[in-house]
Amino acid sequence: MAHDHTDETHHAHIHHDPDQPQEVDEAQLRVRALETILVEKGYVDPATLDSIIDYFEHRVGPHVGAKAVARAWVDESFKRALLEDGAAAIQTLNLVPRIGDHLIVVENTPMQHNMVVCTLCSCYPWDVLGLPPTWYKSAAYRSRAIIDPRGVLTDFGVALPESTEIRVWDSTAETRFLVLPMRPANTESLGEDALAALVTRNSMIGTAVPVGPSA
Amino acid sequence: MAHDHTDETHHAHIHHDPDQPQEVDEAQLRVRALETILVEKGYVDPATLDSIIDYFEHRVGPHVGAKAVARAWVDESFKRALLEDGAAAIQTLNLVPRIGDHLIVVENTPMQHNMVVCTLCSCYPWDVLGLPPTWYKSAAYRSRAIIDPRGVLTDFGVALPESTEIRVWDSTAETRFLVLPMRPANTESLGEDALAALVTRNSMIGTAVPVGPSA
Amino acid sequence: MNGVHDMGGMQGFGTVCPEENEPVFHHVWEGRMLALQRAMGFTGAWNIDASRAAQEQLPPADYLAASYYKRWALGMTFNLLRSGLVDPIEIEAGHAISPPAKVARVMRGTDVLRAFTRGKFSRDTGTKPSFCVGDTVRARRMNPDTHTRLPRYARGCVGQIEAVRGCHVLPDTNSLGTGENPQWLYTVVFSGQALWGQSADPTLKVSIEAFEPYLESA
Amino acid sequence: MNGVHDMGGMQGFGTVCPEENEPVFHHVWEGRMLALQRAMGFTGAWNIDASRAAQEQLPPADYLAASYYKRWALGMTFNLLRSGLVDPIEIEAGHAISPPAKVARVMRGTDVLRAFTRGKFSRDTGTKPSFCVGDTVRARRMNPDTHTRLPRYARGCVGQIEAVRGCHVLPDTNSLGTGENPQWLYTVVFSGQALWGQSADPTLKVSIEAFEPYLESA
Repeated sequence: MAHDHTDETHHAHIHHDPDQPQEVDEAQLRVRALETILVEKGYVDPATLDSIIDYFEHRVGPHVGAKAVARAWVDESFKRALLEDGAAAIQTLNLVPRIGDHLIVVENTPMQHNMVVCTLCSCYPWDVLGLPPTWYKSAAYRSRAIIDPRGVLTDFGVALPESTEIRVWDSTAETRFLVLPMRPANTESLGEDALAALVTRNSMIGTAVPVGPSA
Repeated sequence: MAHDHTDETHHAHIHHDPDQPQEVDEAQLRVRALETILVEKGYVDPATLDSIIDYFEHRVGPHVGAKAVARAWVDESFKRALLEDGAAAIQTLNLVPRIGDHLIVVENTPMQHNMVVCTLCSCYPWDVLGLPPTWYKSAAYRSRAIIDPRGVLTDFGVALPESTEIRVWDSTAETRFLVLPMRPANTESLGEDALAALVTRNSMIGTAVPVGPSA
Repeated sequence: MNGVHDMGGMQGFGTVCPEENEPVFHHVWEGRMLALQRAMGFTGAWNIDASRAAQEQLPPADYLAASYYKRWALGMTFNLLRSGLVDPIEIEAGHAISPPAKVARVMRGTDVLRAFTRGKFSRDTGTKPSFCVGDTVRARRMNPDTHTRLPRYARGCVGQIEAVRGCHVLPDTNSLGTGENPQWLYTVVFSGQALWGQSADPTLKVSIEAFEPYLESA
Repeated sequence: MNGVHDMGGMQGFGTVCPEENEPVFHHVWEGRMLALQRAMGFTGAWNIDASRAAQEQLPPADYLAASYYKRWALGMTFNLLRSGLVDPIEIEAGHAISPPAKVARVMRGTDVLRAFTRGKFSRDTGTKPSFCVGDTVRARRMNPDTHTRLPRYARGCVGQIEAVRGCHVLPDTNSLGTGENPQWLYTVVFSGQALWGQSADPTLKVSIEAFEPYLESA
């Protein structure tokens, strides 16, 4: 019942789509008022707000994690360092000013697939992946990832072998998790940049698997 | 923090007061539409709907339970029968057509105070108490009664001795519970009807204690 | 189903607000809704467990935002559509469009008093209960995504059988329409500390009404 | 606090809907809100645990109905009022009315890059951890009505210590402003069946990051 009600109850719903115009208008007005007050009070500097937004829109993002993954695929000693201390290893790539402590990199293998969630809020390794996607912050993902991860993977079109162990990491503290996906087949000839292009954000959260070029 | 936010967050709330005009209008239209459809389809008979409403507004109510409690206070053999089989005992009072099975009467004593809740919906012994009050159906009561019953009692202005055991009955099946409160002091001279007048609905749910006349 | 309806032990819903001299209904439509629910229940189109299940599958934000009788209206709409008694287009239009489906019976004025006996849910199965009064049991960790009446707060906790209530219709299957499947029903009592930990009120005891498949020996 | 934010294991929220080529922000105000949060965090007026706690105390229906950044706005409003940095009348008016309170520092353009290092929460306490890798532990049944990071689904369940992460600031006290109170932090792994019962996926393992006060030997 939990999974098949979408159509049948369509007409029974009160609509609370967070993106509906009313919610947007109300939130927009509220945030504008907050900004006005905080700037007038001198607690925040408007030019600094612009810089912060710029940072998240243009500086940090999944390309950081992807670069680290690709390097680990081609450089076994980097991979060992990454698994030993994710923050320190990625720091050496000089991609962002500094990676936060306790970034834990977990490696997918044919025996074990890793997935990351934060059931209590939406903790996310933003220093290596940028801001989390909406689905990561959704109640659907936060609630189901730990009890029905294969169902969640189905929502992403991912079907793992029945024998693969699924390990879900709930980010309940200030440790952060990055999945090191398996290098796809048919990538022997690819260089590091081409490999990095195969590494999607979702594959570093554990809801996707990188796909190589067709043979 | 959970208990003191009412004032401070007043301005931060989106308002979802279920009795706000928008909700009432929407619900009223929906229910009117349902009634129209179901009557037109012939599944329900409008005159019968009126009789049902009349029954709940005028025939059944806490006076039924109160009469049983008062009788138990003055008649020890009735009290034993009530505790043995609540439905059968109340049936003998001929107050309502028939009491549903598995009405379980639980007796307050100086050692134990009983409270009834339904955490999963709002199951209630309506054949002896009528329809449940709004507070009984509220999330606040359903959630807190089993983890913080003394806090809930404080909301009702009831303070029990620290040593009194509090027994909360969660109505998770089709058994129903009625609290038999303790007879208050200074009621030796009162007849059964006068006693019944002291027995409030809340005292039969366990969120109040009957009060006798001042000495 | 682990839904927001299963709210025992949740915190943050604020204080309980009793209303002085509360009327039976606050709005006329509430009484109409109650009557519709009773009248449709009488038709046998769905059972009470399916009624509860329909409310539980409402989107959680809707469940919490709606008033009690509005939830009934939303749940009934779900069951009317699911049972095929009403078409979606009729809900949109607010009146009947297609011919009625067949229902087992329609409540008439003369049925009202009889209909106000609460249903009987105990069944004689000829089986024997597995537990007796005084037995120590553990509420199972079970998390069906369909209707169940074992609240989450009790799962995994150890308590005592206090009463054996007879064999009753099992809501878990009855709500799905897969049978009454009667099971022994027990009152199981837990200490507050078994449920909530060492800092719980030492004078607290909480009981649930638990069907035998919800329990295991402990 | 046992709130709706603690949603691990809940059912009925529907399917997960990934969005192709999702933008960093869907609306301009979302970026402004994020920036305000970062800039106010820099002032030291409240810590990140108090930020989370503020969102958790939103009325549950509001929490579920609000979008992610709207929850941030509501939580920040709560903390601005609570900390006395802003008056209720200013929130109503939408502009400053009373003189500013004092904050420890204001973020300037030159601080931005530095401020984007995620905070360091480990602390050197000179204590020794009570558990080692491989130990069997039980997550305590504890139900504080204030902020905690032990999710409900794990409470009472038995798992194994898989890693010792060092001593970290305890959110339970830090959120209340009663101290960093650093505690040993462990990765504790549970089988799906330990969490969800016998019918759980046998290939599932779930770990939480658990502070020592959340655990007991088992």
